[in-house]
Amino acid sequence: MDSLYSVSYGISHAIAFALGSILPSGARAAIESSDVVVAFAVLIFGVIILAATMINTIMLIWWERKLLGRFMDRRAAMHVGFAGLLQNFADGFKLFRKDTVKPRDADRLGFYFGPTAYMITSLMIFGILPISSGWDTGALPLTLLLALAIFAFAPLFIFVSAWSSNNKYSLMGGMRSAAQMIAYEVPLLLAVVAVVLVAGSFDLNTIVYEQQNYWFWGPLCVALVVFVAAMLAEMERIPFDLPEAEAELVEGWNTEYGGMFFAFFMFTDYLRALVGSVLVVLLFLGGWTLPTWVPSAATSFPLAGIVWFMVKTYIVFGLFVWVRASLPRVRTDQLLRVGWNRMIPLSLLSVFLAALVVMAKCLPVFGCLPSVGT
Amino acid sequence: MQPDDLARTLSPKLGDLLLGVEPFEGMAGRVRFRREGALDLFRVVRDDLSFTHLSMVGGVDWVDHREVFYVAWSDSLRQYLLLSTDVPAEDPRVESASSVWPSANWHERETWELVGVSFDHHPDLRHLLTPDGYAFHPLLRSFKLHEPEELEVKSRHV
Amino acid sequence: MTTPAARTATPAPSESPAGDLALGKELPMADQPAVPFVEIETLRVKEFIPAAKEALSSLVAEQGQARVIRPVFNWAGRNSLFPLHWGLACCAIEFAAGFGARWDAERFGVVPRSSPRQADLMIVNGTVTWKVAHKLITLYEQMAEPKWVIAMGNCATGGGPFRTAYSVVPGVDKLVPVDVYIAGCPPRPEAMLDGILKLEQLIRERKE
Amino acid sequence: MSEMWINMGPQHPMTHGLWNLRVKIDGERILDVDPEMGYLHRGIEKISEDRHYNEVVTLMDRSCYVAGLNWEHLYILASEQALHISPPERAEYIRMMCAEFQRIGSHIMWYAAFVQDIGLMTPFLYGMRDRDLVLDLFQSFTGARMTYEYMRVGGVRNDLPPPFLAQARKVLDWLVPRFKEYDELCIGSDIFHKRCDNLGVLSASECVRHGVTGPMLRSAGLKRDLRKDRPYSMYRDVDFDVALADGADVTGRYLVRMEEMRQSIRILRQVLDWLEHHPGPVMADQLPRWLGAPYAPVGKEGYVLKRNYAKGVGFSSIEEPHGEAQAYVVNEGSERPYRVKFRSPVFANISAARQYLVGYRVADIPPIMGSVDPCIGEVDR
Repeated sequence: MDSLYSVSYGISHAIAFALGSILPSGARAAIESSDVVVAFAVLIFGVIILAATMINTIMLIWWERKLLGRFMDRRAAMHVGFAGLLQNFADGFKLFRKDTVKPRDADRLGFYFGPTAYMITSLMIFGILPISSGWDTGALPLTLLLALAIFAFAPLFIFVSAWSSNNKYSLMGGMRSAAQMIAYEVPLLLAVVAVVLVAGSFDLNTIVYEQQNYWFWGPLCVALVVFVAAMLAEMERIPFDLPEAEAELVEGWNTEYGGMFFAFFMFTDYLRALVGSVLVVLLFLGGWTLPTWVPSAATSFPLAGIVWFMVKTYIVFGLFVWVRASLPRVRTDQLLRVGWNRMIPLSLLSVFLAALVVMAKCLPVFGCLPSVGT
Repeated sequence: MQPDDLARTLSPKLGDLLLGVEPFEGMAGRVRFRREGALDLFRVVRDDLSFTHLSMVGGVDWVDHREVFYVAWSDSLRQYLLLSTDVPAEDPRVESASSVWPSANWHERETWELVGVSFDHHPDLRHLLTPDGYAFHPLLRSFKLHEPEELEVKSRHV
Repeated sequence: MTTPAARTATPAPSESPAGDLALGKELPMADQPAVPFVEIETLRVKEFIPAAKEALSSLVAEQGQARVIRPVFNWAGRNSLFPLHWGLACCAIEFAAGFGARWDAERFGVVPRSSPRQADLMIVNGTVTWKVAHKLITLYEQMAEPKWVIAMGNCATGGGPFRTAYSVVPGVDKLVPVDVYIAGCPPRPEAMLDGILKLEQLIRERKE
Repeated sequence: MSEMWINMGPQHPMTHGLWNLRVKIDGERILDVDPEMGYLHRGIEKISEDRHYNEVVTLMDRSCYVAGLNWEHLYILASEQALHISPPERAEYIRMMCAEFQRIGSHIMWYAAFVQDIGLMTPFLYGMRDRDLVLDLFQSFTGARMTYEYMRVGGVRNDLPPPFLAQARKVLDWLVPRFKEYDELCIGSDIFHKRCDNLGVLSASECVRHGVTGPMLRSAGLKRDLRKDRPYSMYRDVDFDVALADGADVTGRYLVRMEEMRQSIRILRQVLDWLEHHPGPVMADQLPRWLGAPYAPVGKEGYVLKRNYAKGVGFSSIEEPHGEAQAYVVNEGSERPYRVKFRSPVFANISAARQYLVGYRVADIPPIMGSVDPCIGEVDR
């Protein structure tokens, strides 16, 4: 498959010429100018990404509900659409119509700005995540770093919306959320450093190419464990879902939100879960590639890369759901203690192991492990 | 422990504040006492007779007077003991047991608001089950409940 | 500055300055309008926006709502009823059992939410006492529109076995408007699900 | 954050009922608590004065809605003492069977609610699934899932249907491995121990001082179980152990309750065997006819049956799933009880909340209060 950008450029180009043929010559020249076409192409690119992301996120919610239902010996959503496929669309439309009540003493700007910015920043990540071989989106050399930087915005916006809700439960949830996300940002990044060391690049495409012969989960298993644990904390899922711990803080930092803004929060939570799963697949599970022993028929059909990538992502997310279904929640102080005292040493160890892997690649004993990229 | 044993232990310490010890099925006995001797009796019962656990405090409205009863349990004797005292309806008050048994706290609050017996030196005599400022004592015999028919009529006119 | 009286662009010239002086008021400057021009324009724009909004929304209401928007939102609203997660008395246990493995109310998109802001449906599952009455009303008011109430069980419907008691509200419909009543003491989980489906039917027929 | 009071309740996922825990916190630390009860005060004691003895049973089911049969048992024992009636032996055994099955049902319900408090989602569903099996058994001989109205003064309403015993044994056989599964999900998890060990500690002496009973007391290592210490019904004839734990913490309470369920199964197997081999009447012969009188509104002349029956005071005390429940029934010779007073174990257990909550964190409130197993119906009555 061609790059997504070139596809959208093609569409934009076609539209421009179609329009140009029916317009007077002065307007035609303006429309067919490369700037306008490029601008249109970027817009179409954005729309495609947005639509794909939204549909995938909603499917992810469905996948979680059904999977959770199976773990719990019941059948979850069943009656809206086939096997409840339309359930989340119904939820979304309902929340769209529902009133948003702003508490009297809430801060107006923060109350509305927080959830909106939270969603928008999380959506931005998908502009730069490649999901198959041709998908070099903008071809930045530092995509991984940029994705993680945008990912780290979230505690700020959560805290803003929690603070401006003027609710004690929201405030406590926001505090916990900020503390937790900041504490787990460090091991997350250190685990990524291990991957970057071995791959030799911050570009996600290159990282995936590096994994064509061996996926990184084997040599970097420590980094994988640290990354998944830190990602669970960043995604605020059980066992680390303290900020919205239902038992003590009613709904955590989104207690005061209803209607569309609550939908933003709910949607973005799953969006971040999708980002987490995608990053695990990209960094450790070989992205859209398959092991070499797989017959080529499995990888040669059209869109094979995207299909395998989605399959891996959903399986990884299924593992997160499994964790959610079987573990209790930890306490804030325990979480932070684990974060600072265990996770950071472990992630440093993973960096050390990554350095060993890099050395081993070039040791004459092992022979240079073949690598494709760089 | 039998009622006679109880009387033998209690009467020298309490004198005429003890009105009598009667047998009671399933218990060590029923001790009747004057309300002036409440605290002395509680201390003797807890310390000398080892009834360390106060289970229940309750009240009965006998129209002309009210009765307050206490049920205590002894872990060593494995027996219950019933203590009861009568208070006049005009001046329904008795000394609080919560200094001897802290567990009496809530039971006395409940008895105060439902039966209307006030407890002196209670640490925290607030409404527990009824809303703050509730003016009635529902478990008095003079407090009548609505009849279903009556209620129908009322709601029809509301 | 911009009092409602000043909204008219021409300030009313006072008929008799002496009379105003007598009343101790300031004399208005004759050659200077009370409201600067820019402010008037801003005011016009400000008035235009709500008017345009109204016109647009009425257009949308007339054209689109009846055919597309309303049916879709109606479908969405009736298929994702989030009840408020709270338990009053006995019926709360059957309410919980309804979310258990055997009945699994989530099949119908019913997911309890703990915050009243996110709830569409208040299931009054138990006896309502006068002490909790005002909290119940507060919770109902905290819920965002559109919202529905189901009175689950005899106590919420009419006081049940406690209707004669001094502390019990004889029916929650004395406090909040009720859409569906479920009989039973307590109703079985099937009955609760049936009540929810009845409510769905109600919403479908109401065509909101 | 400075010190502030927060209201947990009456609508809060932690409460499992209708009450309000006012908590004074500094950051995440609890400085003071003040439980506010009475949101479910339905005046059961007052209504009972207007009802016939057997009609009060209806209110007992609703009094504690997860342990209805235990409360029926409690009330019936006290009123039989007050009315000087003794039931046949088979009725006593059936009551004991009801009480033990209800204990299992109540403890499973507790388990389902408690695991949700520490964030476990799946066992809630497992608990509800297995509890429904116990309720199905009740339904087969009482006709109801939760509010049974099964026991009567002088016996029980009806005998067990023929297929009941086999069905009950099947349920018991199903439950035994399930309890193992429950344990694997909780005790087998490190996070559970991290959350629950040394949490909500209330030593045995403090328990006694504050009137705390039941699993909370036994988790502190004090061996007090009224079924052993003051046997009522036929508990003298069955063989079982008192569940004990040490630590006096949330884990201890969990262990005690799980062990109690196993002991209940042990009791039930003996009782079911006895019931199989000893058919007989389930209602006493010599009952006053007015015990079955229909409901007559108070104040209607001619309806009120004034009979001079032997007066008496009845007192009973049973080991309810939540602790030690007591009933005090005054019989003044009419067909209605003159005064009924109940002692709810949860009432006393919650009243000591300050002793076992202060000093812990906000996140600890749900597991600690969950381990108390609050059933607000019986607290507020």
